[in-house]
Amino acid sequence: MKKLINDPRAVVDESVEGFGLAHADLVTVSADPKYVTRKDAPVAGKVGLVSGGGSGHEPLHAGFVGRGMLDAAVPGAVFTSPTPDQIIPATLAVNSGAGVVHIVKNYTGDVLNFETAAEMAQAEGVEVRTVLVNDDVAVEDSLYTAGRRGVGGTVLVEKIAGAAAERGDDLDAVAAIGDRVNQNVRTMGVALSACTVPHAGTPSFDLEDNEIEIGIGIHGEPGRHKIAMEDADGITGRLLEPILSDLGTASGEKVLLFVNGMGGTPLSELYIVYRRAAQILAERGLTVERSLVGNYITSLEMQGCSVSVLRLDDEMTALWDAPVHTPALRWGV
Amino acid sequence: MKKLINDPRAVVDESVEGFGLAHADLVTVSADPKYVTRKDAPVAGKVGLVSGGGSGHEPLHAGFVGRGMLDAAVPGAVFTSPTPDQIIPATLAVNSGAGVVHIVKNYTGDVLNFETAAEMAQAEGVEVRTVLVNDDVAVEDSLYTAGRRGVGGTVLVEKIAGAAAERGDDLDAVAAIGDRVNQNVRTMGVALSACTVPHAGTPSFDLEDNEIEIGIGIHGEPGRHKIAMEDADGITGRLLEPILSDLGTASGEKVLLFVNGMGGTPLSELYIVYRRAAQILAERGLTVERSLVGNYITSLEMQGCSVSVLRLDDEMTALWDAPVHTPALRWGV
Amino acid sequence: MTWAVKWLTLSAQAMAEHRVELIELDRAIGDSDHGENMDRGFQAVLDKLAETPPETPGAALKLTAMALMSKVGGAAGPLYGTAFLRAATTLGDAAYIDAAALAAALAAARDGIVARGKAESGDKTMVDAWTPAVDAAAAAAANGDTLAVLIAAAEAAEAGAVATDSLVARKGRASYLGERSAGHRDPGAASSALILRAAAGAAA
Amino acid sequence: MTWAVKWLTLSAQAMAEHRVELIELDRAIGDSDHGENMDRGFQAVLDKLAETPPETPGAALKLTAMALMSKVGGAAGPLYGTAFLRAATTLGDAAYIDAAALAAALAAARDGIVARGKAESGDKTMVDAWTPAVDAAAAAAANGDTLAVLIAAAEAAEAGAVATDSLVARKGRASYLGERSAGHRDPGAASSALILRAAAGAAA
Ligand SMILES: Nc1ncnc2c1ncn2[C@@H]1O[C@H](COP(=O)(O)OP(=O)(O)O)[C@@H](O)[C@H]1O
Ligand SMILES: Nc1ncnc2c1ncn2[C@@H]1O[C@H](COP(=O)(O)OP(=O)(O)O)[C@@H](O)[C@H]1O
Ligand SMILES: [Mg+2]
Ligand SMILES: [Mg+2]
Ligand SMILES: [Mg+2]
Ligand SMILES: [Mg+2]
Repeated sequence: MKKLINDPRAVVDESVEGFGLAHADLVTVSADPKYVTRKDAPVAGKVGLVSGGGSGHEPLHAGFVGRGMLDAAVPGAVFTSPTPDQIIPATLAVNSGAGVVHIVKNYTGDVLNFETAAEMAQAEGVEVRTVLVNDDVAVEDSLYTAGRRGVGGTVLVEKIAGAAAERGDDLDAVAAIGDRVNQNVRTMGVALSACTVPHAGTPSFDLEDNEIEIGIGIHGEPGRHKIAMEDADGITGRLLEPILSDLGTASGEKVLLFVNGMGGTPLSELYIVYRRAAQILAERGLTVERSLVGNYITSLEMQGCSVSVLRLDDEMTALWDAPVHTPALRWGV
Repeated sequence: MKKLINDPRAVVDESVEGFGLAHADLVTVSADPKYVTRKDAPVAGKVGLVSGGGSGHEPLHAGFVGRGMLDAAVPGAVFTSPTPDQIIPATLAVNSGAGVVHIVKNYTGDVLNFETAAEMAQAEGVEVRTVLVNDDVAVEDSLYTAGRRGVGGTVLVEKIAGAAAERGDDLDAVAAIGDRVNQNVRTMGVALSACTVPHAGTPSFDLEDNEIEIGIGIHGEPGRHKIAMEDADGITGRLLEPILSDLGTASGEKVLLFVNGMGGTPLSELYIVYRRAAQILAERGLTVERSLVGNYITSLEMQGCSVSVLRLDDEMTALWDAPVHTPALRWGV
Repeated sequence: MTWAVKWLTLSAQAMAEHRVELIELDRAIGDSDHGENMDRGFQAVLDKLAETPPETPGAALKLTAMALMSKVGGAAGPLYGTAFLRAATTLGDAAYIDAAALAAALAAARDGIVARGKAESGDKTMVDAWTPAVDAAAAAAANGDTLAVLIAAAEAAEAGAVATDSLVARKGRASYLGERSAGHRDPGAASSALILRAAAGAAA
Repeated sequence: MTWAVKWLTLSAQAMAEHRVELIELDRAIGDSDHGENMDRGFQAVLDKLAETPPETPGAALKLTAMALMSKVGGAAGPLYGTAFLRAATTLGDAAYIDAAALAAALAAARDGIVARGKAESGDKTMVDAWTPAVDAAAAAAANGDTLAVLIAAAEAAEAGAVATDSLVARKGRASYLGERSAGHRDPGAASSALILRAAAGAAA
């Protein structure tokens, strides 16, 4: 394992410290308990938005703290959801009285820890709503499983719900738009290589030179199945097919196309995937109204990508376009 | 070699095509000869800025085409400088009559090809100035060598000279501010792993599990020497020491600190490097006025980073802060 | 050292010793963090025990619940936190625990895990270690002492953990693998067996 | 097929055949693209030759210069482009080339490379293949035919390329490696030797 780190157990501490130094104009970092808040939090009258999860997915979530997106991010240990004793103070810190929305990726750990924190914050008088993100079509959804994971769609939920909060929507409205984004987005990922969790020191799964993992999540976990390496166009087809059939898109609809790098794949390759994805969407009669290409929700240095398609309506498009000013996503300001 | 590509020889074509589709609001792509121009080029009365070089460094250069930065980018084959038959039409396309500045990284190939193109564009009546970027302190500078390479500093030259052009500076003034940035910036890089050029198919150099390359460039070339793996703080010290001594910074000066990922290193690790770099600069009495952290000038999927320090003056800071609207760098608009 | 404190101390030792093994189990069907999380959590428990030595077994378990809840994270943190909290509540401020109380505390712990995690037996989770342990403890409590109860629980938990090998996960992160999760031991069941073995060791 | 066209055709074959070898040489002390660039460039030369068959050797070399200049890129593109352009200029529109004219054309090519690249002998570049070749060609031209000139040039270029192995690079990308560049053959010197060998082969 070769990484630009010091003590493997200090990775999150030191990384968040560096992040705070680099973006001191935008964010405030609480070192212990660890969380990051928007510099001007709480914003009077505004619904607070809190997200969080295991570290290792940077820039998610701390990179999305700022005007028009999150009010706070709560980083756990690498690939480990944060604990209530971090989530609660973060929630309190961004509550202006208008209540707080928790954006939670659907993993057992995240759900349980945010659930506990929400209960306790509510006991302290903060109204909390939870938006659960579960956009990963690689996972079969059923009452009898842990359900689908929250992956790429999380970034889109945070941006759009963040814009709704910024324009002054109330607690229920912000939660509702977050849910609406989640209901209209689907994601599927592929890994060409595994990542190595610093404290573990060995790659999170084994792949032969000619194998790839289809249907991976963002925690270095293996996917649904291995297949022999294919070209980018073939892989892109495999990612889009389940997305579109699950989303049930109809010709003429408008979508946002999001090609996300898992951390170790060159941007040039993401554009090759984007190219084919755009072609497929065009063949299906869909109009790509907005797009996003880059490393936004990663899995350490994993090579691979995920593709997300969000069915847009005019309100979502307007909220997507609204100004955002965070370390990792910025426009209109 | 596992990559999200189709035919290795189509990598640049398909990637630039995808880039053009994803950013059709900002750029226009010419497929053959290959170059990318700002959507509204030529901008009346404005000095045109053209840069280019081998592909494989994305988002550089095409990602920096847009308002407040480049007017055109000319991508060559992977790690191969573009040819005059691309550079000339790109230069003509962005010339509004105010002349064109070529921003050229100091590599023999880039210099020769841009030199030829500049001569021929001049023969067609376009005034051309060239800003040569050579900020890499890993390379000994001497009249009897190829001189220092252009690396991380290129991004800063393009941003600041781009802002000068956008505010209406004339040809000589834009070239002069570009030169000034180059004179005040120094960079040093490290690789933890090699990258693989698609048409070559094998890693660009060999490293043992416990070795790193100090003083690498951005073309997968080996560095000045190998050393045994060290922790991030140690490596950061090794990068900053030659930068600061060569730059000859004095306590009390203001700087921009740029920690750049080579493509395959997680953002979290870049922040760990940033943290130590900021500490070192503080120890030297330098004030970090501005910073940039992320993958901006890469070497395919190489793991590693470079650190750049730019000595700022008030004008450079103002030009840095000026609005920029490109696919990869955006603020103020 | 009281039994409860000794239990927690031995548990912390077990987590440190088996840290890599638990990471490896989680690497196969999860995200490579279970050993790291449990080790970090139980080190925090040791710190807390040293800081404010508990007066009763119930207090020791409550302190453990709080430490695990705030330091483990992931799925295991809230699940073990709830387990220890429910056990602590069952024990109340009793100074002495008999076999029946112990069996009841273990049952409460298991019920807490099920209440939080909604897993059923056979879902390939820590429940598959706890449920056989609770059943064995209840049987042993009918005519045995606390040591017998704890040994029965530990043995049943170990067997339960081994039995997860062939199961297909339906809860937790391993469920994302579907059929591919079979052939691997559940890391939470393995850590549960270690903790219950530590409980027996502390009583011996 | 005229000698010039045959030369260029054999050169293109050589670049295709030795593509991987030239990439490997460049991998060691450069950026792994020389073989790819030269292969791409000479394929473009073949296309051009087929498109507009040149009337004279000079026209063939001029067309080659343009194709290489616009398709090779990197350092080698402009350097080879200039070399072929200068050689073409020297040959003018002569239909027939004698030994002296050939030696003069090779010298002009070498001078073009030096004018563009500013490298001296011993800098570990393609100049270290061309300069011995030019010298040997001049000597052979004094009392030999064109074949003798080309064979002398090819042999000297090959020896010159081999002799770059021990040199420390002072120009081009390999110079960034400093002392570490010694022990490897310069890729541009190797491709130059191949091209000059093709010239001899075309005359045989
Ligand atoms: N719903 C659940 N009910 C009971 N136990 C569960 C449940 N989900 C996960 N677990 C247990 O948690 C263990 C994983 O813990 P850990 O690796 O620390 O958390 P995470 O899965 O969040 O990384 C699993 O091995 C399993 O025993
Ligand atoms: N200044 C120079 N003068 C002469 N030849 C040079 C010079 N610089 C580089 N070369 C030649 O170019 C070759 C490299 O070509 P190539 O790999 O195609 O370009 P690049 O170095 O731009 O990747 C070197 O092996 C060397 O022979
Ligand atoms: Mg986890
Ligand atoms: Mg090159
Ligand atoms: Mg885990
Ligand atoms: Mg090269």
